Amino acid sequence: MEQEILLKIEHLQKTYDNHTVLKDISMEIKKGEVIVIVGPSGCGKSTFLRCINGLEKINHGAVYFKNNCISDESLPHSLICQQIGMVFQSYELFNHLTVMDNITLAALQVQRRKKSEVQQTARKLLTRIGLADKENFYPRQLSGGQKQRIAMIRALILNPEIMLFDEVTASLDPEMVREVLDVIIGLVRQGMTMLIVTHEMSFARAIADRIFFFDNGEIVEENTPEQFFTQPSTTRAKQFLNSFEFNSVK
Amino acid sequence: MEQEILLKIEHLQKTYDNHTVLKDISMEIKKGEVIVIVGPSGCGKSTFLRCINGLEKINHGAVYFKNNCISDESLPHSLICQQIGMVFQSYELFNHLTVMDNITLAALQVQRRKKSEVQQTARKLLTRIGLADKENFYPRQLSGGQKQRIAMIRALILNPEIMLFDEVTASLDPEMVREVLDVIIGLVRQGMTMLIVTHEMSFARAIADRIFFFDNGEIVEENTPEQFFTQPSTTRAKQFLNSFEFNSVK
Amino acid sequence: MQDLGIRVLFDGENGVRLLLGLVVTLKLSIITIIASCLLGTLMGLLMTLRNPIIHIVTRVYLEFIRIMPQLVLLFVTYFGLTRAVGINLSGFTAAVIVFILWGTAEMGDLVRSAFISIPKDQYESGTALGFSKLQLYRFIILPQALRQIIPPAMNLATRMIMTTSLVVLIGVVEMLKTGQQIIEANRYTAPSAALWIYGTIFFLYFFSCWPLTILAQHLEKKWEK
Amino acid sequence: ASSPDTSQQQSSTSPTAFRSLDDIKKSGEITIGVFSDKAPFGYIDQNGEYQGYDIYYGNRLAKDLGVKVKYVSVEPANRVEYLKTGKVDVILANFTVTPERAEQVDFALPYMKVALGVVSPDGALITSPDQLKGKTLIVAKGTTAETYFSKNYPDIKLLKFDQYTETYNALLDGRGDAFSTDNTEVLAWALKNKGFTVGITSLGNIDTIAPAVQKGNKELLNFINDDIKKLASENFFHKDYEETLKPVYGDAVNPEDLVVEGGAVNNK
Amino acid sequence: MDWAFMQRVIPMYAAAVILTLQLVIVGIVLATITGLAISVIRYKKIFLLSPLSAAYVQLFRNTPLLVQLFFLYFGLPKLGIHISSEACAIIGLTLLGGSYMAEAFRAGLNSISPSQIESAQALGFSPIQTLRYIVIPQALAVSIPPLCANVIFLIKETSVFSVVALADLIYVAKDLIGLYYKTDEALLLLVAAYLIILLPISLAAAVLERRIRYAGFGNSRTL
Ligand SMILES: Nc1ncnc2c1ncn2[C@@H]1O[C@H](COP(=O)(O)OP(=O)(O)OP(=O)(O)O)[C@@H](O)[C@H]1O
Ligand SMILES: Nc1ncnc2c1ncn2[C@@H]1O[C@H](COP(=O)(O)OP(=O)(O)OP(=O)(O)O)[C@@H](O)[C@H]1O
Ligand SMILES: [Mg+2]
Ligand SMILES: [Mg+2]
Repeated sequence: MEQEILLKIEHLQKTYDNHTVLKDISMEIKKGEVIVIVGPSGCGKSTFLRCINGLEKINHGAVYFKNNCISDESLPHSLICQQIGMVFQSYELFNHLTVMDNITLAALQVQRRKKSEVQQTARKLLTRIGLADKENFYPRQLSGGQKQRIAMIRALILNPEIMLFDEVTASLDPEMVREVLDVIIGLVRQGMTMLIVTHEMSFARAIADRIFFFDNGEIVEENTPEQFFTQPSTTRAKQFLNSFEFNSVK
Repeated sequence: MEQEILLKIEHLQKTYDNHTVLKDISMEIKKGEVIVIVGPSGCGKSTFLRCINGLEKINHGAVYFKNNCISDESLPHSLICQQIGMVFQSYELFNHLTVMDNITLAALQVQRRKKSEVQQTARKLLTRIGLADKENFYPRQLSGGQKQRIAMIRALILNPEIMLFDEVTASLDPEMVREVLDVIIGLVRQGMTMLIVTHEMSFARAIADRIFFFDNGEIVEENTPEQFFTQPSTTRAKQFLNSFEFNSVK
Repeated sequence: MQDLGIRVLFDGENGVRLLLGLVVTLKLSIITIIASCLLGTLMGLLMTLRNPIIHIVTRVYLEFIRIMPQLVLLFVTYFGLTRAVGINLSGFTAAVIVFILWGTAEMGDLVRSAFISIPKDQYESGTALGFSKLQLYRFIILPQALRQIIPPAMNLATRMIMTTSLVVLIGVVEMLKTGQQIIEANRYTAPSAALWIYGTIFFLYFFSCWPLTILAQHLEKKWEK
Repeated sequence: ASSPDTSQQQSSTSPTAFRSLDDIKKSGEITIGVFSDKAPFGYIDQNGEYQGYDIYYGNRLAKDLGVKVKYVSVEPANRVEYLKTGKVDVILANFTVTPERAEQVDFALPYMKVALGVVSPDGALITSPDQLKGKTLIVAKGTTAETYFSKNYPDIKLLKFDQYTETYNALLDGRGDAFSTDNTEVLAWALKNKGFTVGITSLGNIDTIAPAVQKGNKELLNFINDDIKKLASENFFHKDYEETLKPVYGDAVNPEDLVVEGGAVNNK
Repeated sequence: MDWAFMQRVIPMYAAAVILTLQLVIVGIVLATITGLAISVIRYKKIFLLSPLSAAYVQLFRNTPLLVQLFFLYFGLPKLGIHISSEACAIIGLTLLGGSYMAEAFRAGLNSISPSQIESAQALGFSPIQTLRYIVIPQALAVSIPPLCANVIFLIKETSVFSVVALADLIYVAKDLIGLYYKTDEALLLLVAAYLIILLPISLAAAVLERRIRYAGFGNSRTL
């Protein structure tokens, strides 16, 4: 049976001042799919994710979530956000709150769920990412990798149907990258629908169902990971991938 | 003909308080060799480099540069530093100086070279790394990758015989990593002797003559890159390398 | 001589009067500090609105208040304002007005800079989690802004307490004036009273301000990111 | 309030309303500006009570008005302002009558008279104003001494303080060569302070000291004048002297040099 | 407004401005030296001197200059220590200013990250060279905004000098009010005189700060 289409983006266009950052992007994401977006810096990947969850207004086109148009102004933004979780490059935890409060605040205040239930869920999630002992710590007492993992479960606790990850490992020291990516791999195994922007190519190859290569605000290539990494169909993708390869010097 | 031994470390030991960070490390580096050190976080890689160029006092053992013991207290530190260049993870340019002044200050003040000659050399080096137009910029006007490349030529202008690089790409955004590594590749081609700590495995594989794997303050494995990455001889190295691999989840 | 001087401190009601003077000092400080916090917050929020007219008006107000010595403001208000508008101000009221004007300006600037220093990412993460504008400010932005404001606000409070010593020069009877009265009443019998009285006042001020300074330093360290 | 007065008060120099006699009586309290640090004329004792020659009369004035009294501490330099801005109803702060001041306030009949005296250390006694040329004379701001010396002896360097306390301290600490203020005051002070003598005992015209009210406050002025005249019958100000000044001055001062009874000055 | 009167008394104000500036310049120079010494003592954590310096800073940051002056001018002579008005003013300004300047310098020194010093060492700079070429220029840049603020603060504090019988601006204004009852004129000239002194300095400070920020020295953070 064909999987339900969770997210549909149609002819999305985004312009800052006179500079068109996204030009006519269309994409469909089925439930349970893992989509990875790669591309050079400034090609519009972050903007694309921000347009989807409503942080940026779009100029043309539409975004549908379960066949409802969510790029419509009239919709309350908080409704969208509870369906679509997002984690940023800069692990922006709330500095004045403990780990537990960071995780539970939105569930309590936005979703108005019961405190006992939310805290229990939070503890379960913390245990899953191996940070059960940190619930009363403040963000400044944590490493970058720990913060980023907590930012993830802060989004997950709202039970989103789809998660957007924007270069979540880009500001991390190399040895922390793995612990964060492992959390995402766990989500893949659980069948979470995800849209991931990353520069970790071997990671992308391992988890993606489909890879989109963006350049200059356009989808230049859409491919399976296997195809994309071994024989990309466009020269621009080829060039891009080359920059991750080192030819032996010695 | 056997190449001259440039740097020799014998039974180096380093202790902080009661915690022994480096235990009996010995190593010989020949002129023109490129040595890469890899290992998990906290295993003592940075400390090792810092001991070599005298930023940290060592507790036991000795460091010889061209057969002269340089770990001897009596030696003026500035003499060592002119022979051994070092670049850190955090591109620490001097914020109050322009690019040109950053590069030339040590050559003028420490080596007391002629201004015209030093500036000419600086311009040549800037051109080589593609930043000739930036000589009057201040560090805050530059990207991370640009700063790191300038930090490199700031060390190179002193004409060191060996360069130490400590995770020079660790705080960089992915797309800047390549431009910095390319500068190192250029140095490899010129035959510069180098001791490099890095987490970029494919880069390490491409440039190293020998790879040292550190764990817990010890050299656990010394190997050729080919051997090390395809069939490491120790299980600890195997485990370590595994953390860079992703098994396909889909 | 010296023991004569120190005796004055314990003579009759003198010690109590000095403390009552301190009460006036603290009363003036507390009234004006609280009012400045409230009005300053309002002004700070006004300043974050990017309205050019509000911007210019608040800026000129802030700069003028900052440039003028507080003593000059006290003089102008006390003597000048009364004559200009014919309002009969007591020294105390004049002091209250000047200190509130001053405190509001400084506090407003603190509030403004605290709000603009909260990184944009904090607003965005909150929005991405579905918080409404109101919730965002209530749970995320305000608590963080407060942490930034409180230590410098306490330093401002310290400065305001210290500056209340100037009101003696517009005739308000507070600690310093009480001290002068005591010295004067005893000038025949204990000429060295000045040393002891002024010394006592010096330390009374110190112990009124110092705990605040220490607390501010402590909080700053504690909340340092 | 009596209407004629309220219309008259709007003179160009003083826009501030004063309180008429009726207002004061109605409010049940009169506000009097006095010194709080000029013993023995106006000061606060160790129990926090106002005391002194001026206060003694202030209490009586309030009693005769049938109201309570509230004292406000004033400084030499701001006495006129206090009155002009209506912060006090009456000034009883050793206020010497001068033509300049009479332009600003209305003086009632005098209750004291005084000339200037100059006190200096025995070691370098000053006996005539000419000796002060090029030297430093300490004065309190806003006092007759200040006006007198700046007008008549511009060559004398004046060291001015806000408070009497400070002037005496300054003299004791050797910050000036001499100190000048009312002769009674310096005479009394020199008595208690060994090593200092009043070298000039009477300088300038004999000045009178009188209560002052805001310009145009006729009713209150008249009341005070009548009060002072009436008090002559009981020799009130001599009694005042005995109570407040005698203990300090002892025999150094002749009460007749100082006390003015019934507002009638009989110049020597 | 009595313009003729104002013209007549302008020289008095001018003299007061000159006196104020003289005292303040000496005071600020001494305060800066004191502050620099104190901050280096605390930065280097010199035995015994360091806690003493900390106590000094706390003591003088938490007491009003007016009270300090009263104590110096009227209190100390009772102990047999006689100090002239000018000296009192300068000592008061130096002690108070020193404690503020010390904090400003300390902020600057603390803002230099250890890795800057290490980078310099790795390039072969001697400790003195590191201090001269790397630490001090950067620390100064960070310290300049609070230093400017302190200069303005100290000039404003001079308004209390009249209590030790110095003919400063407040003293002149009070004199004119007391002698001639020309309150409006005296106050207007008083405000004008302070504007003339402080406005240019405050504008210059703003320009200086902006230039430093533009050059990218340090991260500007003001109290
Ligand atoms: N608020 C904005 N105003 C104007 N231009 C913007 C704004 N935000 C982004 N841009 C521009 O839009 C383009 C795309 O930015 P975006 O952040 O989406 O790129 P990206 O692909 O995420 O890059 P990176 O890999 O560096 O994160 C860039 O050229 C950027 O300069
Ligand atoms: N100044 C110090 N005082 C005490 N312990 C220190 C100090 N510097 C480093 N260490 C300890 O020495 C050990 C080795 O540190 P080092 O920085 O050399 O590790 P590393 O291999 O470079 O790690 P990374 O990959 O994270 O840079 C760590 O356990 C660290 O905690
Ligand atoms: Mg991006
Ligand atoms: Mg390291």
